[in-house]
Amino acid sequence: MGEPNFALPEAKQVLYQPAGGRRLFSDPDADAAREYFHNKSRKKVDKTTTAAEAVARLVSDGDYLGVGGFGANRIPTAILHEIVRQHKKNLGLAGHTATHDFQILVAGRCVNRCDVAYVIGLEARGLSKRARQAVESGEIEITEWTNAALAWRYKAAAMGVSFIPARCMLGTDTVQYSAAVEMECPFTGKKYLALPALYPDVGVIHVHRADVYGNCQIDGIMVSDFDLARASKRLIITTEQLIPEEMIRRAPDRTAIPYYLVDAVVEVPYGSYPGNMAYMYYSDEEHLQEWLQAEQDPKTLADFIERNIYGVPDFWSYLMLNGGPARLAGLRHQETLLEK
Amino acid sequence: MGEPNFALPEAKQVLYQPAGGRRLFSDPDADAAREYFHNKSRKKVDKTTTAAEAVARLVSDGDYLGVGGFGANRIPTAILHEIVRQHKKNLGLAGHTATHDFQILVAGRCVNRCDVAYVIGLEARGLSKRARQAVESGEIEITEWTNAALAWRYKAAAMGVSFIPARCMLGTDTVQYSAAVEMECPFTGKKYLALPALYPDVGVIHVHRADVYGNCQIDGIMVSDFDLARASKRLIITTEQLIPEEMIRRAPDRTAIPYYLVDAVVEVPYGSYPGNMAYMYYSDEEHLQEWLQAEQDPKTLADFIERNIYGVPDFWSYLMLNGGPARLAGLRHQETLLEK
Amino acid sequence: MSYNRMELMISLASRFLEDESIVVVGTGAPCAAAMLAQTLYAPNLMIMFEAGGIGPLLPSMPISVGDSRTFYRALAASSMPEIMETCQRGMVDYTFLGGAQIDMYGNINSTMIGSDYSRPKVRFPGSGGANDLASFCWRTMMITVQDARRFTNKIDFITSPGYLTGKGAREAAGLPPGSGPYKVITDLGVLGFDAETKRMQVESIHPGITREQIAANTGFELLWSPDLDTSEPPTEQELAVLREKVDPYRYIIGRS
Amino acid sequence: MSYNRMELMISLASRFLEDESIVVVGTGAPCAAAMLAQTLYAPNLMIMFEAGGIGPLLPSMPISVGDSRTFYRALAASSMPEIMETCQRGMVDYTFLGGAQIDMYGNINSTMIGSDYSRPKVRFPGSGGANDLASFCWRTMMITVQDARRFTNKIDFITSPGYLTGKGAREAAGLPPGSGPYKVITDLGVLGFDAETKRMQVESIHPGITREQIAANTGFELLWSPDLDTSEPPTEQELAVLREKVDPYRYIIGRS
Repeated sequence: MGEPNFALPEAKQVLYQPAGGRRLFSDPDADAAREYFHNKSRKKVDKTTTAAEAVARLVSDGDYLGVGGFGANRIPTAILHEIVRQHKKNLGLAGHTATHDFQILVAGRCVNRCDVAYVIGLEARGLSKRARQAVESGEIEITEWTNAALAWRYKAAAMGVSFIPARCMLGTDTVQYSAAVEMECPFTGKKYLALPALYPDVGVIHVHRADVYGNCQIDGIMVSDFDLARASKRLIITTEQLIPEEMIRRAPDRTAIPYYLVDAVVEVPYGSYPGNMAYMYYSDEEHLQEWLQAEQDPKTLADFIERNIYGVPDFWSYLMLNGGPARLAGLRHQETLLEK
Repeated sequence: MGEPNFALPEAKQVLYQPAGGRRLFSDPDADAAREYFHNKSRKKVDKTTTAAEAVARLVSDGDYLGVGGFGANRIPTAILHEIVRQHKKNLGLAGHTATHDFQILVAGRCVNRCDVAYVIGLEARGLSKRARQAVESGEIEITEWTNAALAWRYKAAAMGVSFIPARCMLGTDTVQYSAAVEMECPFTGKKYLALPALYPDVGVIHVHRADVYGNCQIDGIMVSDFDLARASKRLIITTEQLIPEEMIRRAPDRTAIPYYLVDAVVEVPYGSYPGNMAYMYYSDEEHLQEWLQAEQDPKTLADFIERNIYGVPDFWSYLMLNGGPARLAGLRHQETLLEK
Repeated sequence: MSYNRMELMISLASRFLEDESIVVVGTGAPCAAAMLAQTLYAPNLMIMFEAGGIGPLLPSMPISVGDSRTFYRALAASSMPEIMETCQRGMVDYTFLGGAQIDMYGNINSTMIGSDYSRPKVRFPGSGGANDLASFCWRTMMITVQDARRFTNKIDFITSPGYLTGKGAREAAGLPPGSGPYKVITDLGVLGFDAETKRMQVESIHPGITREQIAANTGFELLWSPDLDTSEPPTEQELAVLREKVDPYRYIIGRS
Repeated sequence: MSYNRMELMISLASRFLEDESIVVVGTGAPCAAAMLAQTLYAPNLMIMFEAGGIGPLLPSMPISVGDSRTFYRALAASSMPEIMETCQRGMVDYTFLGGAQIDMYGNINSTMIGSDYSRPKVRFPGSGGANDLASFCWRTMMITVQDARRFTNKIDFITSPGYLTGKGAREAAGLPPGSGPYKVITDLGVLGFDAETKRMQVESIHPGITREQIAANTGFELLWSPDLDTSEPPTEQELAVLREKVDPYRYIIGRS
């Protein structure tokens, strides 16, 4: 086999063409983010706190939010409820398959803008009437993306660059309602889409295990949380269980999120309920259907949210209200296939 | 906190300026790679074979090689020796901290071009006289990069895009002797360096455990092997141990390399020797010093390579030649701190 | 043996999946078709889910493409970027999409109905991973009921790319060459795409369905394959596997 | 208590590392300085190695930045991209570089000696991760012996960026603002960089060393800090920790 030769490109003028006219909801500038990260504390201290304190301290009206997991799988429900309970307003959201998480936040009217890949639907469960109404009415301003585009926008931020090239969205209306830019590859001259880095003001991720400093282990799929954790300016962790640092040090290649990224650690057993938590408990489909049903009428929804969120002091009360230990045991057995 | 607004860029002409005049040794085109991957077999079959057969079948003269691990840590020594033993010629190499691996290949005069981040040196062990001579004499053509640049060039290929932006190398002579292109961010207008995707013809990676299909587990640091495995058109795996598929399925989040990337699996206990294998055995510093000493004179080097590579039929014979079980036991105890 | 239209569509879809290939599926009918294919035709068909599941031994129908069933005893539990990058790299052979509208070039709408984007008559979830999969995977398939509202060239929003405006349009737009729509399996027939024009073309008509019915239920002019065929109905074996193994609770096959 | 120049340089370097900061180090003196700092001054100094080690409990001096000591009982065993991206993102405060030549703006050569790139008099390993770390980390430090050949403006190859041609040059080149050379610790003194001109400036002179000696061992004109000081020699405590804990086999401190 001969040895191929690949000519270097000549210097050339190329066109950067905005492909979509929609609004960019967050600053992609890597230098602005570097300034923030420069001043971010690297203190390795006990960061355990309550959901109420974490949300009060770390989430402000107008912030842009990135939520970990995948819709109704490994989601930080306790923090989402607390954001509603504290009446946070005008939040931006990355709609990277945001299903039950989106449903919770719109029930509280907390969101006014959203980078949408997938919202409104709950996958095979059906559509959220309230979420659909919030988007159709214009209550929430939308810019269109895709799951890969949002995943890569997180990745660009995690890498510390302000953009990243991709080959999706091209040629469709999706790109025309995005904020992406068409460009070309400096080496091949082929058309690419430039995606802007996405640095959320606040990231919220639920994990299987964390120590008090915020070193985290996640079992099963990571979805986009590896990059979300690194892209987020502030990061709130909820964990099924607090573990000693010693357990982190015994398996360092299992550390998905190191402590210096983390601003708060909240221990929340069953913290993904009514969502699924891999290897621990399955999603509570009855409760999710109850929620979808309650949305059929604004009054019943208001009562439902009053009862499940505003009316309870914390997440544990919400668990007790919806079946408590017996129900949770059933979900554990479903997850481990002891029950179908 | 108010809600910021980030104006979209206008359409504009920008300049792509080649920052370095050196040669690109591999094709960055993502479509050419897609065509290759389109035709790559997805057969889930027993891929176990010998180092000799794997090299004979999968490595051709002129191929571009990517070697896993980090210089003298978790390196696929058996395959490197076999490439020398089979007198492969005119290979390209990614010099992504290539230390003992580079030393082996230049001893066999197998390499004629190299993307250099770090070669010649063996870190704290000193410099390889033979490697230095091979580079100084022009025997090996060089293009300059950095460790991050080569890691990201693998990542671009693994992502399936022909380039990726970075902020290193700028302003230095390193970039002037590279094949990178200066460009600007479509969103911030700031200067970035575009790195071309690096798709090796052949990747070679040593792992802790693999099943016969090529599903692999790696303990400790990954270095750049996650992306190298995905960027490589053909992939040879050597493994300390073959394990049943069942063990892969019991811990799917530990699978670093899935079978469909892999073309050959070779079981090679102590396969990183004389390099370090995390949690198993430490590097054989005496043997590495012996090698560096042998290089002081071409004749002694020729004898050394004759004895250790050409003169032995396989890797096991090489291990026996250099102390065998007793030596390996010592290295195991060093690694586990039973001996200092 | 009697069967319903969902059982028919799933059985037909399963026959198009070659062994030793890789498919990314969602929940529902596509997942059922892939599971059926694995059981009868393609034992080494590798199933991926966009949230990260790779090669699971599916114990039951997942309700989410990210739930724990999608990586139950899997070969790998990875991530969204890993799956999407594997697709963009060119390693994924098939995918299945759904949608509210599809036009004669296989462009799909799963975003909105209406003429004003900012005030849609009906808003749908959006692309999710659909646009990505339609852009990257070699062969895109669709399982859907067929009617003139759904099969229309007056598509309100192109969420995911088919052949866009015809031959060469994907490449001109910057999408990877050689990829695109492959089969559309409906309750009336199986439709492919003409190699020259990239327009939708009827390849087989289901038993008991007439050519006129298909035309009447399509909002644009269809091409007809020169070797137009009658669809092979589900075999007893296919129905047995579907009903007993793949979907015993009739989550999907109970829908029609 | 007597000490050698290596012990002096390592002790001085260790005092510049603030607690609760993050440093990427290589093997040798920088690693020793970081370990010394952890023991005496900065218990929560977080050490990273470019191949992926994060926060290890170093049992001994690593011989490679990728060997298993670099992630022994670590907080994370990650990857090269993870470390480099953490640096590029702006999370890493300090790094240490070595080199064959350094100029008055702190630009470093670790690639080659000679005037013809294609036929170098002497070829060195090259950047490795040095250029990356010098580009991304907030404060770059160097531990080196000082002589006029090494400290020269006739630098044959700029491998890693210092302040390039002076104030604003890094930013103009596209490098992240606010980063750059911080301290150069030699066997003669401690050198910093003037805020205005970004030129190398002597901040302290080691005991027994004269201003003339430093000038004579520098190939370019040095600036002298207005509050020029005498370096504080290693304390007994520093020497004890260095000799008994950090480097008992004198791998590094035995070199001078």
